[in-house]
Order: sequence, then structure tokens, then C-alpha cells
Amino acid sequence: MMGPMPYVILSVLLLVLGLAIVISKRNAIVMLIGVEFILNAAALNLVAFSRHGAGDLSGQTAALFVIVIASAEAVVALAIFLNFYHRIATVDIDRGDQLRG
Amino acid sequence: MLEKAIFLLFAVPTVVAGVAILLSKNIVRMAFWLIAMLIAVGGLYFLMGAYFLGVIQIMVYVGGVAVLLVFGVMLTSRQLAPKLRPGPMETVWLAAVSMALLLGLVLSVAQVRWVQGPIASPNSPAEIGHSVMGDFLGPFELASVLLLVAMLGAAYLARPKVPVQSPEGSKETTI
Amino acid sequence: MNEIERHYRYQGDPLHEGEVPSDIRTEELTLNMGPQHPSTHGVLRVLLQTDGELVLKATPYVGYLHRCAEKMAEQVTYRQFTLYTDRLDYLAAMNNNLGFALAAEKLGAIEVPARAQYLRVIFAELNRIASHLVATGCYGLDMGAFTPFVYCFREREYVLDLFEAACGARLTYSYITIGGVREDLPEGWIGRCREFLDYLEPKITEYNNLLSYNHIFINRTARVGVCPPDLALAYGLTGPCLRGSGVPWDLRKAMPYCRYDEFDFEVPVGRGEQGTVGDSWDRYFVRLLEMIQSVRIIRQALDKLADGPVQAKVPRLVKLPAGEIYYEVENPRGQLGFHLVSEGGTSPYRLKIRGPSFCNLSILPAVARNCLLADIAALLGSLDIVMGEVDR
Amino acid sequence: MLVLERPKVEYRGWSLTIVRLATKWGPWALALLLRFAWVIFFAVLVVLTAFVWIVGRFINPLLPWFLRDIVVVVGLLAFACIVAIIGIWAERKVSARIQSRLGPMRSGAWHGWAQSLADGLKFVQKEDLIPHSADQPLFRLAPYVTLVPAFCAYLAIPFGASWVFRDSDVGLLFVLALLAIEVLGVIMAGWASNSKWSLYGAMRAACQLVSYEIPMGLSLLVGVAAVGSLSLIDLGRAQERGWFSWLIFQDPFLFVAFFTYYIASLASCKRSPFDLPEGESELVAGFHTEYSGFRFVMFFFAEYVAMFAVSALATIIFLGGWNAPVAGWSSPWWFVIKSAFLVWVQMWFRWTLPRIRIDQVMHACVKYLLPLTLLLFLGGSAWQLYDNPAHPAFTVFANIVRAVLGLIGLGLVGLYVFGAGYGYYYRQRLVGSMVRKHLPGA
Repeated sequence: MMGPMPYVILSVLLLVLGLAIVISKRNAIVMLIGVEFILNAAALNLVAFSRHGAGDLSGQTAALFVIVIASAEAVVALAIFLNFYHRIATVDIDRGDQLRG
Repeated sequence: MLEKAIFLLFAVPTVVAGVAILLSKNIVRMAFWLIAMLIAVGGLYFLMGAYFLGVIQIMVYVGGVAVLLVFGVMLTSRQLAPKLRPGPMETVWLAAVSMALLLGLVLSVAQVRWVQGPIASPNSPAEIGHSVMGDFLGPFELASVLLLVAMLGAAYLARPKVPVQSPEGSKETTI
Repeated sequence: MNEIERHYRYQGDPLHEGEVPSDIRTEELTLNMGPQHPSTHGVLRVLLQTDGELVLKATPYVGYLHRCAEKMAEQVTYRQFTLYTDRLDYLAAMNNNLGFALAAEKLGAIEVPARAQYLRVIFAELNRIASHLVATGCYGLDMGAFTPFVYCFREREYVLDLFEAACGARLTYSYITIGGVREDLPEGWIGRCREFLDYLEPKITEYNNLLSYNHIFINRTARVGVCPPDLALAYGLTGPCLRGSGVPWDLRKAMPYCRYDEFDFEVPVGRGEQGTVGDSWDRYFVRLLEMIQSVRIIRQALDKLADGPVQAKVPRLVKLPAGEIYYEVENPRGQLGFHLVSEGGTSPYRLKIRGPSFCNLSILPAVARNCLLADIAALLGSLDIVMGEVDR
Repeated sequence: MLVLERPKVEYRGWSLTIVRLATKWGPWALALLLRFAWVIFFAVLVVLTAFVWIVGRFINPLLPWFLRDIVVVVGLLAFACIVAIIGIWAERKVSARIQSRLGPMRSGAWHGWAQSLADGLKFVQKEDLIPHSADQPLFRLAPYVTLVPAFCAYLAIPFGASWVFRDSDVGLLFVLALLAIEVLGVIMAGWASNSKWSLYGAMRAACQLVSYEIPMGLSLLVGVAAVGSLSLIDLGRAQERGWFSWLIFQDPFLFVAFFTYYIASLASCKRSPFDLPEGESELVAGFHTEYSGFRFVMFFFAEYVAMFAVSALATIIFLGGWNAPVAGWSSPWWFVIKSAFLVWVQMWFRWTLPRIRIDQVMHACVKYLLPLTLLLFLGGSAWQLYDNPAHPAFTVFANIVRAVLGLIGLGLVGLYVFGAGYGYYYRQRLVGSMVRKHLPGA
């Protein structure tokens, strides 16, 4: 029987990878991919603790909310990026430094 | 033993996917690596007995969010795409910061003395439903409002605004 | 925005009239539709400027099937060129034969016997039915319905059987020659023809049930590819495409040839029954209605058929007097014109062919604007082009 | 001196290797196998039994169950393959009969039953072509991503009350999730082909499949709300008291939900009239334009396997699953027959209807199907609130409604049987007088 340790280590790895992706890439959509990594790391942690720690389902329910929020976030972010792309013909977020539309 | 093997079966792809995204230059491949990661995490949920969550992960993430992402990638990936590789100096900094973060987190995690609580019983969707409608009723309602707002926002952002401009002049080409 | 311009706009949804369906304007994509593509009806190449599913501009490029038919005419005798006319619009070879024969006869002042005249009408109308059956079936295929295609080809087989019984060929007949028709009907042919007509009429109702009034089919074709009457006239559309736009112009009525004035028939026009006048559905439906009229004409012609010779006395090597003539007949796809210039020899000095498909195709860039990708197939199918005639 | 050398063609891919080995050793192996078929069968049985007994007795008592799983999985794979093979043949025969043709008649002795086997053999022998500018790894991966989830869906589908690989609490969602993965393969194929037509197909597939997943899931949820379980076994068990206990006749919302589910499942299988992703008159062949040989067969297989899977879901949730119309006669055959009937209706649609345009597909989903299914879900849930012993008056009403719906269903089946029988009896008259009498020269 494995404890929560491997899951937590994996979630740390995912978190660091996600952060590295967000930091290193300038493409907005790839950054969104990095954010998905981070969110999944968090959800994985929650589920692992729910199974091995608390003994109830609150962790799983919280992970469910993570999925819900991630999907909402992805939809809105993509809509924003497509508008962004429409305005300045790129998804390079460094180019989006003007305050006027 | 079997559990460890299955854990590795799912854990290795997630990490590989992350590294591949870091190193890759092709955005569409990145999106497909993300999907691999999502499916593997779903598998981990299955391994932990959270069947409902695993299924929802695959359904919502892979069937919805990831497809949407691929869609967005395809709509925007063109020659004007921004750089996907950091410069050499940035790479060094990135590696240093990531490693530091990783080491710090892993060390702190390793120092924790885990108290093995009772293993949560194999759950049914009904119990999760009770949990959502009981302890988490407030967040649940908030999430529904959030989804509504997100839907409206996305629809607003993607609404038609510009009338059609006649495509590049009205010259009639008669052949 | 004038009237014609408004017609060009995307007309799928009245709520969003005058707008592109989505604001997500991506880069324009140049799409090469053809020369190998299932719905370009042969080797037509259409260059599409698309924005997602929206087609901003469609430019047809022709010439992949060019076989120098007009130049060849200068090297062969008049009788020999009849065989080349078979290859123009290969779905309506009888009508092509007829057009060329009439032009040559007019120039040579050759009198055709009465029986041959009626036979010409019968065969031309039978071929019109066969050609419209192909058009109808292929249009169903373009819309994704496979079954009407097979049904229509089943019926067309009977027409081809009739042709084969009469002249031995199923596609390139060369039956109608200068001075009449090549040979008389075989035994029992008339009975079989009547049997076919009795068989065909209920089938047209079947097509209406299966395809014409199918809700999906109407949604796909009504208000799609609208050619308003003035635009259709301006681009020189003829045949069902022009009549689909509501212009009752049919050479068989307007300038009768081959004793068409003796027959009682109507010229069906598009009335915008399901959408606007001149949409793809109208063009499609006019073809179905014309089949019914053709059946009427054939019935009358079979009644009038009397014994007599089927060939005028024309020498084997036809020599036409010097002069020139332009003669048009009503083909299934429109008006087929032969401009024949003779210097008195055994072969034409110059022959110019006006292919109806070519002129009908010319409206494509004007109509296929701001429509969807699937509408291009709907429009091309309803124009019913035959590349053999476009490229000649 | 110029030496003319045969140009060296490099063939790649596993399928060709398989063909080479099969053509080299296949006849020998087949002959031997057939000669000693019974011996081999019993030997395998004996060895397997002995092995399982030894393993269970001395090594690990859990391992026999593992072996059982392997056997069942192989059996399910075989079933899915047979479904696809029969489905492809049936599609051709059905289309032929609808179009007054005969269809394949030569391969195999009876009505060309071996046609899809022959086709498969032909496809395997074809060159494994990968376009030069295609994205190689993704191009190779895509057919598997399409086919494997469709196969995996069978792991959770019960064929009878005890005929299931794994009964899960979330069996229904599991099947839906696996069917949702399928779209990824399509997108992958479309993008990796590096052809504009393929890309259009992929985009259409992404739009359509993601949109129609929602009405599809919501219609199924009406049934789930009526039973109170996501387990497919429980859903099937709830309907074992004969025709009038089938969920489709339980309340009017379920009755409508069956049809909305069926329409949405057509869209999610990319079947006509929703076959836009591969609509051949618009997009040459859509997402699989560039595929040939065995990779194309995989897409083909995946389509038929998925068709049967969605029909199986409809059968289990709405049409009583493995239960007979008369209580007590339940059998997996009922399940297979009902699902096969729904697959046949899908084929019937395909060979009757034209294709919808992409904007109409989206309008139909967002403007009509989605609100309708939401209303159905609401209504179905409200019905469950009142349809219980606490509201005796409503229960009487509900029973009347059930009886009426059941009779309507009987009427529909009767209409179908009558129509089919009428058509069969008058088959000569319906196709016209000229079919039998051939014209001279024909």
C-alpha cells in the first residue's frame, strides 16, 4: 500500500513543470497549458489527501471544483486570446502591453 | 507492487509530457502532450479509487477543455507565433529557479511525517453528490454562477461585431 | 448596399443578415477545390479564398479538359464532326448532334423529312430526361444523399437502353446526322418508349418525396446561391439556370425549331417556392418540372409519328455553300450555339461553339461570395456544368 | 556501362511486415491449425485449466482472476471486431437494398458475407502511405487514438445482468468519457495530415462532437435521474418487468429524451446527416483524406465500433437492455438484437437523408437540442419528485401515461413491422414494372 507520498512528489513535479512552462513560453495558449498543469497538480494533491488523510470525500469534491473552474477559465481565456489575436494578430503576450484596445 | 507499477505507468507520462512541452517547439504537439498528461492524471485518480473524478477528468478536460485548446492553437498558430524557446540566459535562470523550487518543495514534503489516516471507502457518485449538496453547497452554487458568467463572457467576447467588408475591392474578374 | 450586393451576402440566418457568422476572423486560407474533387463534376478547379468555413471568393479555372474541338472541326468533314459534338456535353449527346445538324442544314438549305423531325424531337427530349436525371441525382449526391443518385441512374439506364436499341450506343450516339437521323427505329421501340414514360412519371413524384421536399435538402439549397433575374441575364445564363431565376425563356417556345411549335408544353420557371427566386432549389426543381414537360412532348411526338423516310437526300460528302450561320438550340443545360463559317468546302472554315455550361459557370465568382464551404457544392451542383462542354 | 537498377522502395510500417509474414507462413499455419483444430482447442483448454489451477493453488490466488480478465478482454475485443466486420458488410447490404441494388454478392458463399474480410485483406496489403509533409508521429498515432477508446468503451457495457467485464458505479460516464476521447484522434488525424481538407474535417469534428456531447449526456441523465444510479447494471435491472417497465415508457420526458439522445449520438458518431467531418462531396474525405491502407481501416472500424457502443447505451438506458418485452426472458441476445436494430436505423438514416450544413448543425444543437434536453432533464427530475407513493393521485396519472406511452411504442414497432412486411410482400410492385422485364439489347 502506497502512502500519499508518491502522489505529493508527483504533484510537486507537475507544479514546477507548469511554472516553468508559464515562465519560459511567451505564447498565451502555451501558458494556458502550463496553468492546466498547475491546476492538475493541485487537484492531484487534494485527491491523494482525501484518500489517505482525511478519510472523507471533501478532497475529491474540491478536486471536482478545480476541474469546473479550470474549464471555465480555459473557455474565457481562449475567448480573450482569440480577441487578442484578432486585434494584434499574435498571441505573444509581451505584445499586449497597450492599455487601449 | 502492482500498484507501484501502475502508479509509474501513469506518473511517468505526466512528467514526460511536462518536459516535452518545455522542450518542444510545435504548439499543436504541446497541446497533445497536455492531453496525454490529463489522461494520465485521470488514470491516477482511478488508481486512487476516485472513479467518478477520473471519469469527469477525462470527460471535461479531455473531451472539452483540451479540444478547445487544440482548437485555439490551430486558429492562431501561424508564422507570427511568438518565440517558444527561452534564450540561453533565460534558460539558466529558469533552470535555477525551477530546481530551487523543486528541491525546496521536495525536501519540505519529505520531512513531513505522514500520519496514515483511514483509507477512504470506495466512493460512489452518490456520496460525492451528498458531499456537494451538503458541505460544499455554497461553493457549488458559486461554481454554477461562475460557469454561467464564463459562458456569458465567452459568448460576449466571441460575438459578431464587425459587419462584412466586401473582400478586397469589388473588381469583377471575368474569365 | 444595392440589391445585387445584398444578394451576395450570407443568407443563412435572418438574425445575422449582413454579418459574418463569427467574429473570430482568422487569416484567409486559399483552398484549391479541384481539379480532383468529388463535387466539381469533372476537372474544374475552383480557387477558394476562405475564412474558416466562410468562402469569401471563388474563382473557377477551366481548361483541364480542353480538346481543341473547334480547331478539329476545321480539319474534318461536316459529317465527321457530328462525332465530335457527342463529346461536347457527353450527357446530352443527342441534343448536341441536333444543334450541329440544324446549323449545317440551315446553311445548306437541306429539307428534313417529317418523320425524322419527330424522331429528332423524341430523342432530344429523351436525352433531356436522361441528362436531367443525372443532374438531379448528382445534386442529391452533392448534398450528401446517395440514394437519389442511384435511383436516377437506374431510370437513366432505361433511357440508355432505348438509345442503344435505336442506335447501338449508350453515350456517344451520333444518331442525329445532317439530313435526318441515321436509321429508323427498330421493331417495338415505340411501345417500349411509352412503357418507359408511364414508368417515369410516378418516379418524379418519388424524387419529390425523397429529395425535393426533404427538410434538410430545402435548408441546404433554398436561399443558397441566389442568382436574381437581372444578374442571371447579365451573365448570359441560359437553360434551367435562367428559368430557375424566373425568366421564362426557352428557345423551344421562343424560336421553335424542329416543329416544336406543334407541341403543347409549358416552360417551368423558378417561383421561389421554398426561398427566394433563383436559388439553388429553384434551379434544381425546374429540372424536375422540365422532365415532366419532356414526357408530355415525347407522348405527343410519338402520336404524330407517321411512316416515311428518315433521311433527306444528302450526299455522303456534305458540301455547304459559302456563308456563315449562328444557330442555337435548347440543350438540357442551356442554349448550345454553333457559329459555322463555310467557304464552300467539305469542312468548316471556322466553327465557334457557345457552350451553355461555360456561360453558366461564369456566374460562379459573382454568386459564391460570403457563403459557406458547403454552399459551393450546392451552387456548383445546381448550375449543373459538364466540363466536356466548358473546356470543349 | 549504365546498370539499370530497380529503384529501391522503402516500405515502412508494421502492417506490411504482418502481411509479409502472413503471406509467407500464413497458408502453412492455417492448414495446420485447421487440420488439428479440435486437438489444439482441447489442448489449450487443458493447459489453461491446469495452469490456472496451479497458479491459484500454489502461487497467487488472485492470479486466476487476472487471467479471467485477460480472457474476457480478448473476448470483448473479438466481439467489437465482429461488430465492425458485420457492420461494414451490413452497411453495404443495407445501402444496396435501399438503393434497389444487390450489393456485394461474391465474396463468401452467402450474400457476400466475407466482403469485409476480403476488404480488410486488401487494405492490409496496401502500401502504408504517409504524406511527406505530414507530422509523422501524430499521423501514425491518430488511428490508434480513435480506435482504442472505442474498443475500451466495451469494457463497461454490460451484455446481461452478470455479463459485464467490470460493473462500475460510474459505468455510464466511463463510456461517455471514452467516446469523448475519440474526437482527439480525429483532430490529430486532421492536423497531422497537413492537408487543408483534413484540417477542415478536424475542425468540423471538434465543433460538432464537443457541442453534441452536452445534449447527449443530458438526455442520458434524464434516464439516470429516473433510476438513481450511474451503474449500467442498475439501469438495466430497473427495467426487468417487461415492456411497460422499460425506461423509455416511464414518463413523457424519457420518451422524448430517447429521441434527442439518438439524434445527438448520430452527431457524435459522425453519422449522416451529421457526417460533415468526412462529408465526401465537400471535404473529399474529411479528416481521413490522406489515410490509406490499414490506418484507414482503423478509422472505419472505430466508426462502427462507436456506432454499436452508442446504440448499446441507448438500449441499456431506454430500451430495457438485455430484458425481453415479456418479463423473465432476459438474455444477452436481446441486448445485441436491440442494439443492432438501432445501428440499422442509423444506416437507414444515412442512406436516406442529405447532409446538414455546419451552421445548421450548430444551430440545431445550441438553439433546439440543448434547451430541449435541459427542459427534459428538469421535467424528468420534477416527475420523479411526484411519482411516488406520497402522491397517490399523481401515481394514477403516471400509470395511465405509462400505459399510453407503452402502447405508442407498441404501435411504432407494429408500424415498422407492417411497413417492412408490406414492402417485402410487394417488393416487385414497389420497384416498378420495368425491373423484371429487361429491354432488348440490355
